[in-house]
Amino acid sequence: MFEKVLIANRGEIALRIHRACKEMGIRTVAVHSTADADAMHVRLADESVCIGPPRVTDSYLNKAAILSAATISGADAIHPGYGFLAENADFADMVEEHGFTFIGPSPQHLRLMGDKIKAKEAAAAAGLPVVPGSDGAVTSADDALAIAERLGYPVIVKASAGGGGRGMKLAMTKEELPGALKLASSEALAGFGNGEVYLEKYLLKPRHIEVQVIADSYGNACHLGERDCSLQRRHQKVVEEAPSPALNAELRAQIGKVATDAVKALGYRSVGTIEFLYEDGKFYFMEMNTRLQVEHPVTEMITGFDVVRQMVRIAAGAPLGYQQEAVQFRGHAIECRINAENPETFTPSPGRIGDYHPPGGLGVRVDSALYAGYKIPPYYDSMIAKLIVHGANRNECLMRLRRALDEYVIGGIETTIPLHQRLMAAPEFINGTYDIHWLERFVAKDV
Amino acid sequence: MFEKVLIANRGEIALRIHRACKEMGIRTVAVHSTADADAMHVRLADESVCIGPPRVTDSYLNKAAILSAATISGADAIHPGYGFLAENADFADMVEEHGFTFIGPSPQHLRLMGDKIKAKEAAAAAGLPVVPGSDGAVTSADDALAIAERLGYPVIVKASAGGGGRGMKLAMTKEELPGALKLASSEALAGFGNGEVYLEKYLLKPRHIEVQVIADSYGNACHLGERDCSLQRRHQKVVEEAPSPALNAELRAQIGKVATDAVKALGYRSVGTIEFLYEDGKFYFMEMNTRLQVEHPVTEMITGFDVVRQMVRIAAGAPLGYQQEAVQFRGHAIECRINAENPETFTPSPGRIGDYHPPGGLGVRVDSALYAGYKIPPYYDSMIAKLIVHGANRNECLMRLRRALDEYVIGGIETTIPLHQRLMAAPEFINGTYDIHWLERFVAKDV
Amino acid sequence: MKRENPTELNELVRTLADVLKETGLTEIEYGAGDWHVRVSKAATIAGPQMVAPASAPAAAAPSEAAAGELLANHPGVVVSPMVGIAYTLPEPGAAPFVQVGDRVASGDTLLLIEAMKVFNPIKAPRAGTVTRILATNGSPVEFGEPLMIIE
Amino acid sequence: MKRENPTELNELVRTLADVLKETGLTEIEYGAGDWHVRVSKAATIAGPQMVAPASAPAAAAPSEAAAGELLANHPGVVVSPMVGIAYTLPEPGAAPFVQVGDRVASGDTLLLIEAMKVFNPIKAPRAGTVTRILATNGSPVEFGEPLMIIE
Repeated sequence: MFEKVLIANRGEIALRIHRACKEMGIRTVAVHSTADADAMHVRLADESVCIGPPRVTDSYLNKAAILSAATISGADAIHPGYGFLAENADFADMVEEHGFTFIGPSPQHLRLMGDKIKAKEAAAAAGLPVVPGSDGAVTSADDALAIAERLGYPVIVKASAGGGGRGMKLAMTKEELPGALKLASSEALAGFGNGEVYLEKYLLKPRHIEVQVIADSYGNACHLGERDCSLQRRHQKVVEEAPSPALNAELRAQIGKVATDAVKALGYRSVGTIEFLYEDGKFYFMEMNTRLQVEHPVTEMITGFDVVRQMVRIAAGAPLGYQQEAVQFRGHAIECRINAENPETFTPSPGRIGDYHPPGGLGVRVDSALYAGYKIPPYYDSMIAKLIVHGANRNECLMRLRRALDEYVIGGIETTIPLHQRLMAAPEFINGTYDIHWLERFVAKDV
Repeated sequence: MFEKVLIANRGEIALRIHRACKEMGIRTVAVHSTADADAMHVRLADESVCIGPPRVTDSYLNKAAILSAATISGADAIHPGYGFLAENADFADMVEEHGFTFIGPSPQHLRLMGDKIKAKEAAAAAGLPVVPGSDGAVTSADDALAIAERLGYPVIVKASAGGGGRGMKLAMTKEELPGALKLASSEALAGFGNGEVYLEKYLLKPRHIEVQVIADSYGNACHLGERDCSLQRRHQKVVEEAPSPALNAELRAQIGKVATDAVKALGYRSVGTIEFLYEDGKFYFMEMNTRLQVEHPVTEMITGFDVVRQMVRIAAGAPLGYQQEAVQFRGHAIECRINAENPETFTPSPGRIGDYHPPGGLGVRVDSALYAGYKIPPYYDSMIAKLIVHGANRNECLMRLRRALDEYVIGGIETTIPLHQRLMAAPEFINGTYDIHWLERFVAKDV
Repeated sequence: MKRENPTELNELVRTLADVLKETGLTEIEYGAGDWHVRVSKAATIAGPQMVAPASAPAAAAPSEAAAGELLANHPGVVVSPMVGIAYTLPEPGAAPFVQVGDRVASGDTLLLIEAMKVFNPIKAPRAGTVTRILATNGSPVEFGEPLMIIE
Repeated sequence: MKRENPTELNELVRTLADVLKETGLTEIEYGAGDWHVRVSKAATIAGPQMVAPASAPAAAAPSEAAAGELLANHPGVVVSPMVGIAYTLPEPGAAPFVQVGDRVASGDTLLLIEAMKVFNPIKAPRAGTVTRILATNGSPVEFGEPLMIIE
């Protein structure tokens, strides 16, 4: 096992990884920008290294600085968390070249799944059901129109190098397609330095359902069930739950097996998430996230598995040591992502935390790097806390979540707690009948 | 189900009950002394009633004030928590007479188990193994010597009306017995107004193992496994864990069945705890606690059952609705009771909380009514928080507990967190080889 | 400064307020150990503020509580010695025990509080004039709740 | 300052208020141990803020950090532009690049920082006299860590 792990991230996920390491008897090294000198992960880590100024390109994305920090601190391995360099294959290569272990998948898998077109081909080859679309990049409007005719409208134009909703344009009719193509391509060029785009059939009322997979270096793989992440705003997940209210046991076992078989076929190592759109009983592969997810705690709550611990074990060369039958699901879990934002306008609200009092008691988990008096820097992501609640069933979980939201005090700034309180009272959420478009309408007060 | 429950308690347990009620859609009424006007349970409750001055006899033990509070607030039921009036049969009678539901066992069972001699007789009749001892009260030194000869030394003299270690005296030899008898009897008379004492065989290195039972009004009963509460100081539990490191699956199932059968034979209703001494593979009934226990969360963590919710359901007349097979144990849980005391001298340390930051993350639960700026009144129990940690196995649980203790910040006062940190590093605790005397020696630095 | 000493606190707040005025500041916060004082002067909210230290995990009703505390500290206040229902009339339709402006002698019954089906007479602790009746006939009262002011 | 001394407090607040005015700050918070003072002035958000971290969930090393900050704020400080290993000698056994008391010209190499197996020369940003060398040969340095003071 590793002696010392460098955590190349910040905020709640740096703290999450720190906790897993401490619980495995591993020493931790925090790296941080000058803006994060007072951050919780820095305060709690065994050692810390300042790696640069607030700008992420000069600090959390600064590969050389992070590797130098690993060298001077004598770390064995680097955990990239999520975001930043987590899915950067070049970084993973460099980490290995410098003699450290990258706690994650192989650089080849990062590279493969980072290319949306190749990823889709690989997924299809590995037996995953995919959304019907163009076979590769679309270069002309004529090609696009022909392909769209075959798929049926609406269709969506996506950037090959894209992610997080950027470089995506919808065409409801053939009249809209040429414009959407052009706009998506130029956005992609500006945003990712690569204007390549492709076409996909657009599902009207799909859910976002993803399967958590885990595989070791010896070909053993399991799935840890699915998460329903359909509650999104601007392609950012807001609430996640497991199990999905839309699946029954049969569908769950079926998609779980399909995902696990694909992971084995791909020769994938580490934890990962296969994201699907789900509509009318059918799954369509969207992408594979080759990293720890923000929403991994809901899976932990219903399986009892410590996903981060498993990830570290696998990176250290340990075999899974269990089979699919060992994974048992118990109860229901929901995660609310709490952002430092106005709950109606979503304007960011950085600043100093006044009172801070997280909820406690049975079935309540808070993953947050906040503390009273902490000053949220304005440079980074606005997600400041995750409230994860477990209950014996979905209704108990919902009731517990409501009381936990009512107990949560984050003073001094605006947060999205009131949005979550409204959400937990919305009939569509209570009934579990939402799709990926519902939240946008809800925040726009259309529902 | 009840519409409104009055919580006749304070501190963390009042908050625990409030949370269970809110999660069941039940409105809550907090009662409080003038010293607790700012307490968390008062702040969070739907309604609150001040019932008296700080002295517990005038407030939390003031039956008339609590019943008046229930009347003026229009509550349906009263949850007594633990301590205070929880095992007071007269109070339970009054509650029912005034038309409220007492959330607990019947007054008859409270009365039976409140009398240590009758309780032991009833337990033996219900099939529970008991510590060999005198058949009832011992009145003369000659009787005592004869009985002790039969039991074998050491023997212990206990007050019939006693509890919490008061009125208990050990006699290692026959020379010590007459003095112990006299002392115990006069202490009992002074402390409980009843000088009656009895004799029991004294076990040299027993563990305290208790079985959580649950029964409805229709004769259905289950056990929720055992808790090992051997870590005690001055007969007060300090750390509890489940399952016990001393039992194997066979012993667990055996004592669980014995306890469940006894509960059925007694016609008991509500949750309860049957406490045993355990030595050399044998159990000896000590007493039955006819209430919610402080340490119920460790059972909740390994079974997934919400014990307080079950207790409320049963009081409202609901049947259990499940059988023993539905109770499945998962992983390991440990609870640390954190007191506002100097961790070496155990001098109470009331005062105002400065910084307050409870630990978070996977498997960590905090049950506490503390908050930053809260002033701990000097009138009540020094237990201010319970840290409960769950892990996939005992080792993972221990590692997690260590990191959680390291994260816990309670400023402004002294707490026993450092004692728990020392405990978690002690080989006897790590190996699980402790008995009920070990902690006394540990705090005296003899081990 | 002892935090329990209101005279010194008063002085401190006044001093800080003067400083605030002279310097044109909008806020001064000062704390030591388990207490602190913050004075602030905003465009709308004028005057010094004395703030109790300051963490509130739940939404309380501070203004209401503050009003209650003011009355509770009134030198002539009579507070409820028990939880129960207050009755200002001896029986329905009868004249009230006392009315605002009445002079009462020590020991005169001011009102009844029903607790556990027993009507407990609440007597005047001293002679004086009833200047305010806070209890309403038939309303619940808590322990320590101000019932009446006799000056 | 003794926290109980109102005269000193008065002075402190006035001093901070002057500082606030002169520097154009909007807020100064000042604390030590279990007390703190904050003065603020509502205006547009301008200027840097000096803030004492109020709440510390973990044991940090505030005094060390404070000392580092003092050096970091020294007008003549040269800080590390990267994470790496500092070398004050061009090669083992050689004479150091600079010594205390040396006069340096702008652009003179002060030391090397090895990062990613590359030795990066750190050059004097201005002419002056080396008054203090904080980096130790062969020791790791963080981003922003004070290396040397040139006055």
